[in-house]
Amino acid sequence: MAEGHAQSFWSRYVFSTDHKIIGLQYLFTGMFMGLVGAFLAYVFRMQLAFPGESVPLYGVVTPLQYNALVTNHGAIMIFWVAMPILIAGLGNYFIPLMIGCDDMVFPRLNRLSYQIFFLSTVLILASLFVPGGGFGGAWTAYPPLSASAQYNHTPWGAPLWLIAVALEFVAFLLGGINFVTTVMNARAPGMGPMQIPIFVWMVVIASIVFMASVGPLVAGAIMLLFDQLFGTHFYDPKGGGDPILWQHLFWFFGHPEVYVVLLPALGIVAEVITVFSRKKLFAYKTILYTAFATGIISFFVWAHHQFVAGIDPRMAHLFTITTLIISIPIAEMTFAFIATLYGGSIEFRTPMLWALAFIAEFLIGGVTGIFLGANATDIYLHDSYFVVAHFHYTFFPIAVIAGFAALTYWFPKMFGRHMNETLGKIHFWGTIVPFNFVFLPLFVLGAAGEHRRIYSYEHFSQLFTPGLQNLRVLATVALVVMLLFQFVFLYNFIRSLFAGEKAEENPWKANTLEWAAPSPPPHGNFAEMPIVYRGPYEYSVPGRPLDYWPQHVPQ
Amino acid sequence: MGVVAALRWVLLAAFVVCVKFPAFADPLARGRELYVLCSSCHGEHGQGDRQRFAPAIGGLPQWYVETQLRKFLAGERGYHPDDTTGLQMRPMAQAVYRDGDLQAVATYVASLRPLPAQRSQNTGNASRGQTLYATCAACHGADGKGNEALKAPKLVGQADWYLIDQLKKFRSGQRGAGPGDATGAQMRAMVNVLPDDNAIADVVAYITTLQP
Amino acid sequence: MTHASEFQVPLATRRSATGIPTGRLALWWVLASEIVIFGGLLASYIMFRLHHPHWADEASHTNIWAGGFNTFVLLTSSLFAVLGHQAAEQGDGPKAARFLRLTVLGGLVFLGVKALEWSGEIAHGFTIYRDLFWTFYYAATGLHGLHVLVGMVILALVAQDAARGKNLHRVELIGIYWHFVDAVWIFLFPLFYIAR
Amino acid sequence: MSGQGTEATSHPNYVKVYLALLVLFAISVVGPLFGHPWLTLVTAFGVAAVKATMVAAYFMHLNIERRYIWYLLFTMVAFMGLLFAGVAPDVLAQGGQNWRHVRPAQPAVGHH
Amino acid sequence: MLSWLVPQASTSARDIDWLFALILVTVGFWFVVAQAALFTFIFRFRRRPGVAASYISGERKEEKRWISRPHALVIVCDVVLIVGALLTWKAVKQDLPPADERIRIVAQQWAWVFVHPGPDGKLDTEDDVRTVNDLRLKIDTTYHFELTSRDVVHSFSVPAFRLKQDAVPGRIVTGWFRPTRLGTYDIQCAEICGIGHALMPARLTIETPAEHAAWYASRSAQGG
Repeated sequence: MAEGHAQSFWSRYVFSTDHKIIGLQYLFTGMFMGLVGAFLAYVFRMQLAFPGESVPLYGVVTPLQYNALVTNHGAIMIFWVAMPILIAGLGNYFIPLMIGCDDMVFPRLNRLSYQIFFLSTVLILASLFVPGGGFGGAWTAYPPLSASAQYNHTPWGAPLWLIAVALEFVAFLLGGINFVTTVMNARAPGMGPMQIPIFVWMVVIASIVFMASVGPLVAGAIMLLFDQLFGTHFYDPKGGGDPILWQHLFWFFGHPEVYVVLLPALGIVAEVITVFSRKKLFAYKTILYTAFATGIISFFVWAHHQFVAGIDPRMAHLFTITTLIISIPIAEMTFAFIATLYGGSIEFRTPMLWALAFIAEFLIGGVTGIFLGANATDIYLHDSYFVVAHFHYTFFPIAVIAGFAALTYWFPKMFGRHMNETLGKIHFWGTIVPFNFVFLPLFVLGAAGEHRRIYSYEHFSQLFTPGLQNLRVLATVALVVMLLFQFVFLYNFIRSLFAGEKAEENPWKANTLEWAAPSPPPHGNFAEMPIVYRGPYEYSVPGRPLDYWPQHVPQ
Repeated sequence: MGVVAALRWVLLAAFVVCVKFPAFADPLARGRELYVLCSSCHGEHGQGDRQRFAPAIGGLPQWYVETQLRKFLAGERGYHPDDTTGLQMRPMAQAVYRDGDLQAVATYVASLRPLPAQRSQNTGNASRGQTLYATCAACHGADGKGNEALKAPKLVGQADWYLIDQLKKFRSGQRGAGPGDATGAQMRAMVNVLPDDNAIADVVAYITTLQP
Repeated sequence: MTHASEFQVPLATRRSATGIPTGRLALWWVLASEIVIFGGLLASYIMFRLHHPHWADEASHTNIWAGGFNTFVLLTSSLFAVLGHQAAEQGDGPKAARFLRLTVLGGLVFLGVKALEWSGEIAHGFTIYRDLFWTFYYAATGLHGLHVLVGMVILALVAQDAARGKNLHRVELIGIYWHFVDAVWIFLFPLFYIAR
Repeated sequence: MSGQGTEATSHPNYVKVYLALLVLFAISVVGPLFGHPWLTLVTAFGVAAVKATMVAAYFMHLNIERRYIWYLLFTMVAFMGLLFAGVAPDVLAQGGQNWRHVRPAQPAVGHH
Repeated sequence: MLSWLVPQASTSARDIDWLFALILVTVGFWFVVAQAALFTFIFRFRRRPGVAASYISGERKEEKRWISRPHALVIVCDVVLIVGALLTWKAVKQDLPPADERIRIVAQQWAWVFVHPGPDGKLDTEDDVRTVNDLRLKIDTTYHFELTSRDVVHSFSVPAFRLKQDAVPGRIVTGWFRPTRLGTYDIQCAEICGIGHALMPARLTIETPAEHAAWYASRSAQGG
């Protein structure tokens, strides 16, 4: 459409309204922030393994800095890596392609959403370098600690951090409204609700869940900002406020947020395993309904984060029941994914390895969640490294494993070139194996009573034993190894951008509409706007010469 | 754990070569690194911060800073349940508990240039305070510059609110009554010459008139 | 701003698989997210209000006449907004613009009364620091006032377009937003003024 | 004209709706003046709910909008009810099983 | 199973360890089954020349059974775990057995202040003993504790008791424990509370009644 007339670099890549450019902007910002978050993890893991030593490339880690490191690692990895890559980046790039239209319904709103997100990125990075240092009250920002510089000693870091998070929410609210409206209204002719690829469904459900849950926290953040900047007492009992209120507002958002990032990751896995096992997705409708069920139940479980936070013990019963119930739809979805492999013809390309690894690793994260959802065991495990290990076994598969699955799967579409398969496999094994050595020890440490956000265990005689310290060293060494292997990916990614083997339109022989567009898709996406004839997962249909049957191909 | 232990030594050895030596060779450099922790309350230049109840420490003699840190570490200071600020300082001393670190911080603090003290609205009478100060002068010196031989710290240049606060703590037993704190016990005895809050205000008013 | 002038409405914007025009559909989602933002704030307020019985005394110092007058002003401006929509649907851009400008005027009066009310309260010592009730009062009415302000700016822009007969569908959209702001005030008024 | 396919619809008499709203508004102001708590509740909040519904139905045209927009907005309100129900036992209550609200313990050392 | 890593020093530690083992066995079963199925399928259905994939929609009734049957079994397991968790919670956190003694715990940045009832066994009397970061308890005595905070949220955590409870300013939370094993154990703060979060470790000493009385006597001799 807009091809033909000359565009400057700025209007083409920086102020573009094209969903693909905006998607890439989100993607690259997310990947950059991933490096920042990984560096923070490296610094505090080194401090834990070798307490008091000067960390190479950083220096001595003081308790104040340690708090800022873990706080910003958590916030960055969730809000600036998982969200922008999985939802905003891939969602922006692939929703219009997968539903067969030329752009988002509100391209300029889309651009605004990225610009707000970019501003929030700048603010969160700046908050690490202001006088007093970055905010160190944990990503949950419990007041009164987060509400007053008197307590947290970060007069600049805390408000900046909070403003950055709030802006990030605004960006994703705008983006989410755009996604939902686009999918509701702009689908290609013939694409009924049951012909929408699961990934698109998942992003939509995630956006709705995000939208419905984040509101109270936005209100809560305004109240917290009042406390920080004007010294009011919303959360300070000395002025009649209540710190528990923030915890409720935070977790009312915070728990659905887990599913906000989980669902798109599951969608990516669904896309990849069907393509590389040449199988129809097992029980599409069931998967869809379980996703809806998960989204709804996720609003009923939030206080399981607060079992020991001083809430009424009778309420804990209700939240235990709902929390264990939410395991049912997720388990069912996992069964459906495993069942999809049955009778397939599985080809072990790099994206498929990532997708299979997602299922295997996410299972560990899933089953260990039961220990934490059961209120009585949570008394002991709450805020211990068991929790840390548990949610890294969910978030790492979500943000990193599914992220790499998506990047390697869609790379040919996004950049018109293939990534190197050998390097991809080296990177895969170099990430997956150390990953387990990072977090399996943490389960043991957590079960031994080690708590989170403690910069050194030297003052705890039961925890500073040689055996436990060796586990900490093991986790740190594995982390360093894993991080080093990421350079393989970076090299492969950058090299393939310019020198990778050229990719055709549909290299994986996939069904969904994005593969009907040229690689990379031009402005306007499709040479001819597609019309949809069938669902997205018609692989190996009996009686057809080809083992795939794209959505837009008539009989 | 044999492999893990081996890996640990390899990594540690790597540190010793790249990082550790330069820092430890120079306590001032190590102290500067560690001082980041102190600076969030005591300020970048050790000027103190009344909001955080943090006294001015820049330029205090090395021996005094080290002694007080050791007292905090051992629980001779910051032991009393009502001494909120002392209880906040005590864990901070634990953060530099390693040999060498504590001296390094003290060395760095001593190297800082003292800044003019923050003043509060102390309404004490300096001329009455001068009479009372005679007792203090025996150890802290007529000029208030302190005396290392008698373990008496420098008083001039310190913020008046902090001096008042500490004198009150000595009187109530929140400071100086810790087990094994011999110099603190001496000071507790001396505080008896200040019968009430007015006397404390007066003597501190006099101390603030002394020239650094 | 060359990029803005080159902007073309994509095909996606013109599709409507649901039958609801894209702009209106998106607006409903915006309002849905606004409901939870105000909902979170007001739910917190109600809980604190019931927790602290003495807030009833504090609430008796709010100016019920100013609040009541503002309710009247917002209701009236809502009427203008909807009449503007009616005019726009009949294709009468200039008439729609006149109604929208009356709506802006309503917003202006609302904010003016609000400013007088606040300055009176602050002068009498009912500042944001006096009690948590007043913190909530200023936070909630302030957030609402911000929405009024934003609405006025957009109304003015839409009116300018409408006067020239452009983008008439936007008259309905900004109207719906304005009614939502009105509906929020309908709840703020009893919560902070009437209930004592 | 709109290019968005806004279907022309028959408009209700907006002035009548407006007058009804004004009457309700007057009730909501007068009702609480009697000082009965239940009357306040009904007149202030019950009437507010009626007014908001009328604004939504007639001014925002929800009465002729697709049904699921109602459901959408209602779901959001329901989630707020859920939030309230989940939080009130901790924040609204003065105490519960094994816990109670108190004025916080002040630091024993005063500095001012 | 947790007792391999941390000693069990209270009655509730036993209950919680039992629940932990129950969950471990149940989810362990599911974990093994799911991983076994996953890896079996991956191995068995790897691409082989000439073998095409089959077409299974998963929408037919007999196919849906593959997931609806495990689904039903998951629900059964969930019910078992929920019942176990709720009963344990009720015993550990919700219902307080009659107290032999009461103690008060006040958290602050960054120390724990413990108010012991003194030889008379009653709080708020002359002979109360206040300590900083040093908690002394009699073995086989049921204690009720009153927990609060002076400034920010802290969390009182005794791993050997499997006990954790946030100390929230503005509210007093009551709980209980009954020490069953002599020795000294760590007390940690489990909720981030500022710079000194890692530096407020306290010690818990469980003593015989005789030792406990002797400690009280030594405290009053010091005038503490």
